[in-house]
Amino acid sequence: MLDIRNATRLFGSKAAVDAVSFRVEGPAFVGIIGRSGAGKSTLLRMMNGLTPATSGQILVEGRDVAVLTGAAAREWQSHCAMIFQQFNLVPRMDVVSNVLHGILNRRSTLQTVLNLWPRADILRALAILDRLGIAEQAPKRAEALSGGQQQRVAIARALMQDPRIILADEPIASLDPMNAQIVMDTLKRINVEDGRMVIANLHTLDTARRYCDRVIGMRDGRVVFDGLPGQLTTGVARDIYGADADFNESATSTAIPTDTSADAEYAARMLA
Amino acid sequence: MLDIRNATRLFGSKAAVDAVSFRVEGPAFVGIIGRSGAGKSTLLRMMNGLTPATSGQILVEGRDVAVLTGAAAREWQSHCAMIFQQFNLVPRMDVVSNVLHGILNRRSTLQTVLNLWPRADILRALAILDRLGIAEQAPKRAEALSGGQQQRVAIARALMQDPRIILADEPIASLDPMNAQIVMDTLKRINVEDGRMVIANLHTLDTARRYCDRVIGMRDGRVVFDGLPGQLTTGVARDIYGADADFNESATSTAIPTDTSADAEYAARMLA
Amino acid sequence: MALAEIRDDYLGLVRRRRIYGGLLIVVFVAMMVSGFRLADDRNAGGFWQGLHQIGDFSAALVTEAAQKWTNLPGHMLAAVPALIETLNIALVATLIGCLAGTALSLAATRGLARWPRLVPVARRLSDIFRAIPEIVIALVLIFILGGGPVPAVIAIAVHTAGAMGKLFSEVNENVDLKPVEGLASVGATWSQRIWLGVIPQVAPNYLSYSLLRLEINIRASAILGFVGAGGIGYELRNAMTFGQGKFDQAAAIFLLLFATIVVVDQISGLARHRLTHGAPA
Amino acid sequence: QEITEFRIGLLGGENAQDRMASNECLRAYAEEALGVPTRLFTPADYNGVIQGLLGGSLDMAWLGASAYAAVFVADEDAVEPVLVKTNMDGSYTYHSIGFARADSGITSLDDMQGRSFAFADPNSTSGFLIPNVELPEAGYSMTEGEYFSRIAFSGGHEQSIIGVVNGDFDAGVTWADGQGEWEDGYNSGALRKAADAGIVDMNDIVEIWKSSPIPEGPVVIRKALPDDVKQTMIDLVAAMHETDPECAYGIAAGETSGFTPVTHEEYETIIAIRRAEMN
Amino acid sequence: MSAATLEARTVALMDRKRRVALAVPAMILAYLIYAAISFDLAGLAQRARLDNAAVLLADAVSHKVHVTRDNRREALSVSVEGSARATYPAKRIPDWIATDGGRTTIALGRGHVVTYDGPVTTYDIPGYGPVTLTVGDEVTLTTPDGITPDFINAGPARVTITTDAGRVTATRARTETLRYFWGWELFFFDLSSPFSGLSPAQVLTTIVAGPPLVEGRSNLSLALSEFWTNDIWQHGAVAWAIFETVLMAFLGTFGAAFVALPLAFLAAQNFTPSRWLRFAVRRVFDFVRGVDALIFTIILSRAFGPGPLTGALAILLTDTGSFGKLFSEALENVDKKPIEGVQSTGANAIQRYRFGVIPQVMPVLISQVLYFLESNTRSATIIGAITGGGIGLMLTQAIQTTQDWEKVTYYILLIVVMVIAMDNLSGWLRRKLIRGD
Ligand SMILES: Nc1ncnc2c1ncn2[C@@H]1O[C@H](COP(=O)(O)OP(=O)(O)OP(=O)(O)O)[C@@H](O)[C@H]1O
Ligand SMILES: Nc1ncnc2c1ncn2[C@@H]1O[C@H](COP(=O)(O)OP(=O)(O)OP(=O)(O)O)[C@@H](O)[C@H]1O
Ligand SMILES: [Mg+2]
Ligand SMILES: [Mg+2]
Repeated sequence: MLDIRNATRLFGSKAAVDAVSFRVEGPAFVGIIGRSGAGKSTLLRMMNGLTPATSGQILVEGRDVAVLTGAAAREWQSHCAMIFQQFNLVPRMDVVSNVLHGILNRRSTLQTVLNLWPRADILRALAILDRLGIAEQAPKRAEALSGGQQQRVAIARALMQDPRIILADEPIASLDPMNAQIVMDTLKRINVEDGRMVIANLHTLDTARRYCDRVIGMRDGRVVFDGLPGQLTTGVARDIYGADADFNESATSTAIPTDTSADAEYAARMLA
Repeated sequence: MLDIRNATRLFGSKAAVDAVSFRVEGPAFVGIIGRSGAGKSTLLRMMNGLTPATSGQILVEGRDVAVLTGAAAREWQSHCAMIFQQFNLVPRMDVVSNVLHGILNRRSTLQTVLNLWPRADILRALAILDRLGIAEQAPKRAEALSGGQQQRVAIARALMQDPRIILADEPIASLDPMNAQIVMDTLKRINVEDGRMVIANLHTLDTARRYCDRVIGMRDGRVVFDGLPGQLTTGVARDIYGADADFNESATSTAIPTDTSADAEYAARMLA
Repeated sequence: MALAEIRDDYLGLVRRRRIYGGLLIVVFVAMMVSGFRLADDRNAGGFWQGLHQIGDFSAALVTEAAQKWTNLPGHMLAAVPALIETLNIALVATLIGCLAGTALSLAATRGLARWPRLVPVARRLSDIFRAIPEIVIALVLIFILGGGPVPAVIAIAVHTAGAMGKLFSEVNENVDLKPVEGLASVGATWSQRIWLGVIPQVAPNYLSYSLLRLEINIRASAILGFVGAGGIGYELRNAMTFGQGKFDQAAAIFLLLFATIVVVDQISGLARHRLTHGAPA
Repeated sequence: QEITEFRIGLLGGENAQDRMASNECLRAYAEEALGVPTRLFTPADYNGVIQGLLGGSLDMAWLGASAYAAVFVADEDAVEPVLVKTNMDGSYTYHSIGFARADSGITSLDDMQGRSFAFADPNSTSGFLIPNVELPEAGYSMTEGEYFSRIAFSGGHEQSIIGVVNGDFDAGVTWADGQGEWEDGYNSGALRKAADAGIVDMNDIVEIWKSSPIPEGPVVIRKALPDDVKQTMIDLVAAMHETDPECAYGIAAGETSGFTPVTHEEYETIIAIRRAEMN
Repeated sequence: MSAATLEARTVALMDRKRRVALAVPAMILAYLIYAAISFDLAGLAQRARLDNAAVLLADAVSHKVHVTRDNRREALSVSVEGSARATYPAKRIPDWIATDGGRTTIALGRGHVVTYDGPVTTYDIPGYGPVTLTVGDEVTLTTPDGITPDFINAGPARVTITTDAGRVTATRARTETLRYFWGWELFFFDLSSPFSGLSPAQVLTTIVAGPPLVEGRSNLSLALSEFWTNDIWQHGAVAWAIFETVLMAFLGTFGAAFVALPLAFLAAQNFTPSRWLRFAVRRVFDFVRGVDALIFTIILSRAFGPGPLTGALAILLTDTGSFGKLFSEALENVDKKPIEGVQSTGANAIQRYRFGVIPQVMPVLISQVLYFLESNTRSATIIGAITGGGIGLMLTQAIQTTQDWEKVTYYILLIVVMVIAMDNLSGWLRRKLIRGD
């Protein structure tokens, strides 16, 4: 379904993403890990089209989406939802409007600019909010919500797009552990219940291990690991993060306290 | 040397300072304590002349400074330095200029307004700054300094006045414990080495106990305690602060951590 | 650093500062004095010779207006249509100018521009629009379009577009780009990104500046009337330059115009206060 | 008393710098004759010169008849008229000329019912004051909406001509000496200038009205000046046609047969008309 | 909240937003339509003289040479733009005009030739044929086909032929042929200059290597002074006019700042306890601000006559109001602490203001003053147009005489450059004075 071949992006002479290739079949939950600057965000932005690729192909069901421009690129974006670390909602607009933004591409510019949303769209947005448990917040301004609620609005916007792929760029990095879990659980549920492919950049190993079907490790723009979560040993992690021997993953953990014991156990087993 | 007799200040019908009388002989370090609104600041401001007294006398070497106006009042102010909680420096001017403001009253208006300070004055200002350990900051703008440094600049300005009395209105209330100690130590040194009278409003008992030769307690504009620091028992403190039985002085303490043990011991002994 | 060193450094600093400061003051005072003397010299009447007559014109005007005070309400009423025309000129010009200024500012802000290569062009364009005095455009347009309100509207609108283009683009520079990127990720068009992602953020600032501009433009449209572009300024000028005999009319028109300006200033001041500080609870 | 400086105000429908240039010779002669620095000023309109004369900051100027009346009405003791420009035939009058577009079908004021009409400037004699009095006397009301649909000030003679040619107004008034040929725009006046400049083709406009003769505006001089100064300047300008014809041409902005003395009495009619205009 | 109420409330909310989204543009549109009607836009479109615009645009970048025959005196003159001061001396008539006794041949280019032969003027128009104008008691027109085409405006006493190549006008008094050329003629040197008629390269070689044209004077200084005193473009006078405009802005702005600063203290709540005094001073500010500078120019010209001083004083008065308001607002925002600090050392009032207040408000003040300096340069252009001084007067007069569009263009360019330069200068000063100490 998704086939990335030698995707490369240069910034100046530096390669942010360097000949990345991998294939994903079916509705997998793929986690991408790697330290800061490894190229995770750029890769996701290339898939969505926010950052054009310098070279290489991103094939979705056989069509190269990396070469699209203009209306065709926007049409692809409308099928490829993106969730950001900082939520990237329109803060001064209400929650429903923010969710409706998911289908901007499918309604006429004039209609959307004049706020002439069809009733059916509004009801669908409400239904999605309800499913994510934040229907009560519908009339509030996005900026009035907590971080976790805002991220769920962002997910609702993504669902509104009815996307084939959901890209999530560190979706829980700005959240407290409590909210982080809710958001990750939501993403997982969508992945499982709706059968949508989710690709998430994550910066904590424990999250990757708990939620992903497959983990890709990046370092300096290249894929240095590609395997099952279970194959993610400390040695591999050290390799990915370029850390030395006193690497301690708990320093970067965002797991909520009640879960730490389970995690610690898991970590102990893995690091043994 | 200083003899305050029935000093009273009304704001409307309310007496902020109510028939306060006390005498200070020689270069004592006097602390004034009392809760917020007790009239401490007003009393100090009356001594300096920033707030005129409604009635009563403030005799300094036999002369009543409370009745002075115009040039005579300003002449008195030039001998009675004031240090403020918020430093009250001119933020956009350099440190030396701020120190030189101490002798505004003794130089001609034209000369000062044009910033034409004599070389000797500048050298004296630099020497004072050096004594307080902040000569390095001389050319910087006051606003570029840390709180503790700014307060030392304010003390330097006070010393520049070559004052008979230094009034300090909560000089360490805006400072962190580290800086607070430096500033109090400086004031104490001036008091001891130069033999200048220092009257300081303090809002913490431990500071009063450590630095003062004599402590005056005020409540609702009246003097309710006047004695040695050692006489400042918990009961007396409760009285001054109008606190009930669960008064806990550590809540207001600004002592720096390394000193707490000594203080706690002292407090324990006193409260026993 | 040793104290001696600090001392020398600081004394050097003081010396330099005195020299520069002294020089600056001397140069500035010299410029003011010689400028004044030059202007005085180039003027037909001298400043000192004319000073005692400074109130003559106003005195003549006030005296006549006071004598014929009964005429004032009539003159005021007669000037109301012209006043409405002036207000319309200002309002239309502000509207068009601010809309054009919005477009210019969006084209001139890096990161928001539809065509990033044209950013410098848009900037220079708004500089030039801002630099051309309204009177220039108005006079040229009067030649082509004939007298009346339209040349004034265009002249003021062009200047407003330039001024707002600059002010608005300063506002745009501080825009939070996250929502814009969020909208871009769902495939929104440029207009959708700007309308939904940028405009809501900048609207209060834009409105506040536009109101301030409206005040300025009412004055400007009255002035353009002075050079024949219609409105109340034109009536005022005709009455004032006729001189003795129509001063009552001049006073009436002036009072009307002045009152309008004060009222608009007050209203817009209140509205701007609400925009920047929020509505009173 | 002594004067330290002599200041001449210049008016007219010419570029300020051109005005300065054409009068530079006068300035030089005056400086020589008076022995004090002499300077020229070119305010933008009548009002600037009027205020300058009233306030005493200008010593001499060549005014329109109406502008002189305005000064006189405001302050009888400010200035006195001394000289006036004469036409080639020795007369010193000119006319206010009403004109319209040739293709409008308007040939006289009778065709102007319900049409728009333009004055020049409120201080202009020919462009406002005279027509504003003579037209009502001839039965054409000058109240807007009664006979003419709209009555406006175009701002100046050039603007009136352009306005009529452009169709902003159906007719306007301006000045001409009334000598020579219509197709040239007469010998001198605003029409001649406009035709020469190519702004208007005289074939495109027709004359629809002509006023009775109007006295040329006087050269005025400030009354408070010392008599010898006044006399020096009067003699200088009066003799200019003999001593330096080229300079005289520049000062008068065209062919004349010189300047001739004039007195206040010549302008009493105009002043009366102007007084009648006052509210 | 039940799902149904939530749904209803949300739909209602979206409805409300929709109404606002539609109503605001609709209101604006309605207002603009009303304005268009009240401004008579339709009538204006008919009245608009686009040919005037074309004349203006063409004239802005070109000039014309008049070849005039005075039919009464039978004399020929050739001048640029018909200006008496730009008339070619008989010996230096351009080579596209050939005179031979009573006969003059004027080549207009592209085969168009006009011949003056006594009272008969022949215009040979390629592709149409010769047109003859005979000046007698009337002007008689003869065309090849006997019909008067559109490009000829013929009356009994005046005929004008307008073609792409030029224009010929004949009346009883004179016959005139106009030929158009690109560019601004005589921009550097007028016809009386020894440099006139030389190509730029020739001028350069003359300046660099040529023998002195005037004894005892270098060619460079001669060229500069000839340029400066160019009779047609009057560069010297123009430069002086620009200087005068900037001078008005400079004196007005800074003068106003000096007057307004002490008065602003009287209008500031924290420096003037008397409410009545404050109220009075504020109303004075409002008044001088509300009376525009233009009205002040009229009022002041009684006292001071025309000239730059009057303009400067008018700006000064208006801006005293603006600055008074802005400064007093800045003063009301000052921090009291430094003032009290200085006061506690025995400083007198002047010292308190100098050290406690001025350093705090200075950045705001300088920034406002410089901002106004730039905008006043623009205002000074307009004020000059009224009070008689500066580049504004030159510009408005050039526009009102509707002849010299190339000069209008030149002045507009100069004004734009001047304002942009002042803008940059004030920006530079703001950065220098506020950021650096
Ligand atoms: N300028 C003033 N006008 C009116 N009331 C005042 C003024 N200054 C002080 N007061 C009142 O006088 C009383 C004493 O105030 P003062 O500032 O002297 O107390 P304080 O002991 O210094 O308190 P704090 O610890 O808060 O500084 C308070 O009730 C205060 O409200
Ligand atoms: N950013 C700003 N800071 C301060 N004042 C401003 C600002 N923007 C506009 N103003 C106001 O603008 C007015 C000056 O307007 P201005 O003189 O500009 O009119 P103008 O000359 O017609 O236009 P401007 O100079 O913008 O182009 C002042 O009254 C000032 O208060
Ligand atoms: Mg990232
Ligand atoms: Mg206090």
